[in-house]
Amino acid sequence: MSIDEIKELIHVARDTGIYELEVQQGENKVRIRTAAGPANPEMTFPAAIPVPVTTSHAIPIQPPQPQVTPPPSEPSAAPPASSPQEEDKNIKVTSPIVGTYYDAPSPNAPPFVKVGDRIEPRQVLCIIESMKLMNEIEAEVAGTVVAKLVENGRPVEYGETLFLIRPV
Amino acid sequence: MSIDEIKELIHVARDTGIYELEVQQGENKVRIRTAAGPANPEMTFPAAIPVPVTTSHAIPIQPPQPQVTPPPSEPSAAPPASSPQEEDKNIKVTSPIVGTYYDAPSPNAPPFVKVGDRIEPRQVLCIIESMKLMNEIEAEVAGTVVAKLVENGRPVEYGETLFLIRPV
Amino acid sequence: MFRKILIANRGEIALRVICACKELGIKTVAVYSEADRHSLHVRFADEAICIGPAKSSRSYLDIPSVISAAEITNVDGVHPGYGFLSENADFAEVCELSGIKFIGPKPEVIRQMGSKQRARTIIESAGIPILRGSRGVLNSAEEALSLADEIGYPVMLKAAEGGGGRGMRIARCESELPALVAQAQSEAAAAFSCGDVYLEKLIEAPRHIEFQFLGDEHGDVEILGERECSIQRRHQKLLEESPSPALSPGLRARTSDRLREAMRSIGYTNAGTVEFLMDENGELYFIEVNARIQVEHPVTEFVTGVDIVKSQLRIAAGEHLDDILPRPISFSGHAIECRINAENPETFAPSPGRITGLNLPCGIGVRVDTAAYTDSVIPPYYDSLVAKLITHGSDRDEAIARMKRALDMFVIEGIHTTIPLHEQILSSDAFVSGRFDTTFLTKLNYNHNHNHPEENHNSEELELSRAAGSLSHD
Amino acid sequence: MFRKILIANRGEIALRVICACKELGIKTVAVYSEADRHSLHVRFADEAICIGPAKSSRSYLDIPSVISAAEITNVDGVHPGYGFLSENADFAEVCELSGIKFIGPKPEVIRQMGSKQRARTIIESAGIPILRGSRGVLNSAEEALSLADEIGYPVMLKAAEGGGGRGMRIARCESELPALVAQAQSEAAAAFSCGDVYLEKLIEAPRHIEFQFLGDEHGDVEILGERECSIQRRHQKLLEESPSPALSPGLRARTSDRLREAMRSIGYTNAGTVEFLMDENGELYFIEVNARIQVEHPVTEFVTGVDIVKSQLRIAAGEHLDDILPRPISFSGHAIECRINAENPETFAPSPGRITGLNLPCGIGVRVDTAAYTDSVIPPYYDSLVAKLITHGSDRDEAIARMKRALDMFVIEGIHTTIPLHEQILSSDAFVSGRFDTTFLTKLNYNHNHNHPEENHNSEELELSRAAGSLSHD
Repeated sequence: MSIDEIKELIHVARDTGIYELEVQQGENKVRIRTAAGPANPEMTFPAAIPVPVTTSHAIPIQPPQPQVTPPPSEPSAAPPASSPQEEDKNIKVTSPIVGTYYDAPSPNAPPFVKVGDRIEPRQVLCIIESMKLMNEIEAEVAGTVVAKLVENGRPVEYGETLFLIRPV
Repeated sequence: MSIDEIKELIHVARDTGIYELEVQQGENKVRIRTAAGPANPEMTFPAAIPVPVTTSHAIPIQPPQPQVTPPPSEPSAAPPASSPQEEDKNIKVTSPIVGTYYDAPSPNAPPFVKVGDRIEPRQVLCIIESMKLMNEIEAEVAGTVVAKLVENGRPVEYGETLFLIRPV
Repeated sequence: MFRKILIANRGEIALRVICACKELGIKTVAVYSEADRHSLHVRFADEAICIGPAKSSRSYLDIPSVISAAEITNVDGVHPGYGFLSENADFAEVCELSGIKFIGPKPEVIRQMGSKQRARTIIESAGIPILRGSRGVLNSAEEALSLADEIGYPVMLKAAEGGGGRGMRIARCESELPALVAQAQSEAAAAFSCGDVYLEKLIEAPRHIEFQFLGDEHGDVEILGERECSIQRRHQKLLEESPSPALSPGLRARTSDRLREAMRSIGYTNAGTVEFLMDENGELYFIEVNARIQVEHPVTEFVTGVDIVKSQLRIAAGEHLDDILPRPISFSGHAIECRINAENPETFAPSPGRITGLNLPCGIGVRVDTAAYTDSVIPPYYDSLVAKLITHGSDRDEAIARMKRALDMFVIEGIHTTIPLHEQILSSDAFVSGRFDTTFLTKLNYNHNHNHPEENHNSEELELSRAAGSLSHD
Repeated sequence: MFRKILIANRGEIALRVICACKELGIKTVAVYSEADRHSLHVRFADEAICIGPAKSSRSYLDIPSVISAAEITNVDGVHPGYGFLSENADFAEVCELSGIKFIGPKPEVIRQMGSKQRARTIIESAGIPILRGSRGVLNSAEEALSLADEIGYPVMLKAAEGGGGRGMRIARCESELPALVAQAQSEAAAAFSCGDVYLEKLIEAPRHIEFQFLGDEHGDVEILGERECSIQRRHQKLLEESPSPALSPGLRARTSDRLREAMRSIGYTNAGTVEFLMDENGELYFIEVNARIQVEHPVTEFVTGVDIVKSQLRIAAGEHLDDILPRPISFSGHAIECRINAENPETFAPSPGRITGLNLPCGIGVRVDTAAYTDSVIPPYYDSLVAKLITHGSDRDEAIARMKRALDMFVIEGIHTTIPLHEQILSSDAFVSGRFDTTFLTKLNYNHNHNHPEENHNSEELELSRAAGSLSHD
């Protein structure tokens, strides 16, 4: 890596406000720490075990892609693969409560929505059961269902992402 | 990496205000930490108390300018004030043992050397008394005494800087 | 024994319960708000569930969220810690209805103890002195005058529904009482939508002393000695110790015997604390019962060797005290706890933020209960407790010396803490001599900050904060 | 009492002495090598002096540098810790000549204890069994044969000047003994420039048990019970506990009584440890005396409540044991220490480096002695001890459960440590049952790593390391 390249990295590191940058190319290594300090709380100590620990390290109830930001680049259940640019526009629907996720009004009924469905505001997307109460979760925007992230019957925690919606 | 390249990195590091830069190229490695320290130097631990703690935080035996790198810009006892460029060329004479510093062979004798004196290799600069033994400290190079950093009769620790010598 | 429990709390007490569960082979479920995602209780529990946003009313205090979390993780018990839902009888009831064991007293006992008047009646009937005062709400100024005449001035007027000093007045003589009753009633009405006030004898400079006890589910109760909690600031305990330097062996034994009977008679189960004021003659007067584990339980653990939190779990699992405790309890040495809060030590302003550097004191006779680590964040949403530092020594002098060296080696950078305040307390003659009361800290602050006049120089507030030592909330 | 002492050590033990001094109001001077500039003992001492470069022979082991540092800081005592100069009689002598109190036994006692033959003679005359063997150096193979015939095979040949397995041979029968004597002699001559060997009865799978004692400067000696130290790897203790699961109360009392007499008779002052091997019949055989504080002293402190390091200082200041100790010593519960080393837990290769993340376990019954902090560096120049984790419980089961949860909550990132190894040890049936000996770890390793054949599967080395449990250097 040339000095000019290193200089460029330093400037980028500073301007983006990141805390630490480490680049290794074979035997060569560059590490830059900015004055900012750890801007990203996930980079330090308990971070060692960051997302996995805090939300899923031993949690049987954990969904496949918990707390992902930005959204997973290719949700397994999403046929209309979207480019990164498109994904940025997707809206996450998260669970407002702790409970059990159901994607249909009853065990034998068809699901409220399927991937690819066009949805309207206030349309019911799923039910979260909490303390024997069935709470309907409604869409807030019009759009298309890009991904369903939780399996039917699985527990979800507060703030967990349930759907990705591409708004229209 | 050439000295010029390293100097350039140092300047970039300082000017961009980053905290730390580490560059490794094969066996060679450069690490730069800016004086600023991480954001607020007094807030980190134990870097908080780096030089001060380890050598002088409560040490009555401490000399006025311990372990200084680079050398103090204007040693109080140094009439031939030197520019920063000149200072870089100065050589530090450090104490090889723990003991008490004496600048003369006996209480009433004149000092071995004075600031401004021209000295030769193997010339005695001072005595460090350790366990009742008088250890003569000799010059290793020819040059001029730029600064005497320890008062007569004061204790010194291992590695403490005693003299600055401008070599010829 | 439990298979898996949910811990409905955060911070050091959640971690404390996790420790006890690990030692007993019980799996744990942590719940956390979005602000606590990187907390150690989340890391060290076997499972962790986010139950809501930072605001505790929508997370740690939200009963449906906590119960849902318990249901989806299929736990067989819930430990409430202290604060939050720990003394919420409704929560305990919902737990039982959901088939989840609440690790604490029965809901009806929590409810009884939550009503000061009912608790007073129970305790009084066991032969324990209570502060003399009105049997209930004052009906008129005339009633107040005749009562005050009977029990003697000064007396204290308190809002029946209140707390925190609102609706409180001190009357020192007959002439000022009627006006103060009116003031207290209107202030209480404005603050709590209920103008009811009652009257109590005022102890001017009390000590605050509390007794720890455990009751099993088979009618057995044991008293684990007392704690001295007089070092407070604005009803907030800062430093506790056991034993109390002020309690005679005779009074300790007599009070313990009566408390054992009282708690047995009401069917109290699990851990609890009975709080007293001590007057200048060394007499104890009952104030209230705290139906939960207390912040300061470690000082009792240090002097008795009893693991109180493990005892809570074993009691809730149906074990007998005889199998849990060494009987009789043996007391050894002296223990002190300093609460290290994220606060400015002079102004007591909260100091939340990131801990940028941390060195926990270690070594002989030192215990630290904390959820802090380097780079952890003390959020602004919850209480300011960062760590409890507890020391034990063969006597009070050694416990003090050990606490001083532990404070000296406790480094917390990035936030303000009460460490310097504790250093002042431990070096003061009054503390070292053991002769102090709940006014101690006001005087200490005054002495050290008399160049910086503070709001607590307001004389009325001073008196109230002094007299209200009784109201310390844990 | 001392006004100011110098601590001629580093790491956790230097910090341990600083703690004791702070509690006694004694000022401290730390000495440090250039590698330890940012160490906590430097930070927490009142003064600190750099005495040399990283290499310990030029810093911590360099008597003139240490004495000079003591002189220029004007201390009145020196605490040597363990290792380094702690059992160097010359150093102790120079201290006394310089008018500085050496906090340890008198130089002549250190010298006596350093000579195994002299120590054996003293101990034997007090009625304590020693391992049977030659009275000194073997003069001929014939002498070896007749001695082995008398005490029974197997026997062990050891280099008089040696250590670390060099010059050691095990003879199982008469026919192989003469050749092994010759081998041992020539190996010893090559390794130590001295071909002297001696012969001892071999205990095949001994337990390693040691007694802690204190002696004051007025002829009084007290025994503080024993420690079980059989969990070792290559003569390196890894886990210690007190009391030993193998010692009967009768043998404990008998051995204590005789040791008290023996140490009194030689005028032993300050702290010391007597090491024994226990054979399969539960009999104890003396090996050696360690004339200093030991790494594992905290387990004794936990079960007796005695602060051994403070006792050392008070003894050296001339106090009487009667004023220092509760008599009789009362023992309570069970304590275990795990040495957390910077080592690969499988290969035991050292793992120096920077600690990038650290969470110390906290809470009830847990003690940590460490000089580590987040971002501290374990240098490659000294021993690999990072922390001592000690737990106490009301019985052995509780101490084990507590240790397991503490290990679980002990996070050290950036270097390898022995934490996973300790977790294996504590979960093994042999350990939990209490039925184990110094071969324990060899077997444990074998079981867990039999896919990864290691050098210690060499059968001769195995036997030597097993038999040489006796030689553990602290």
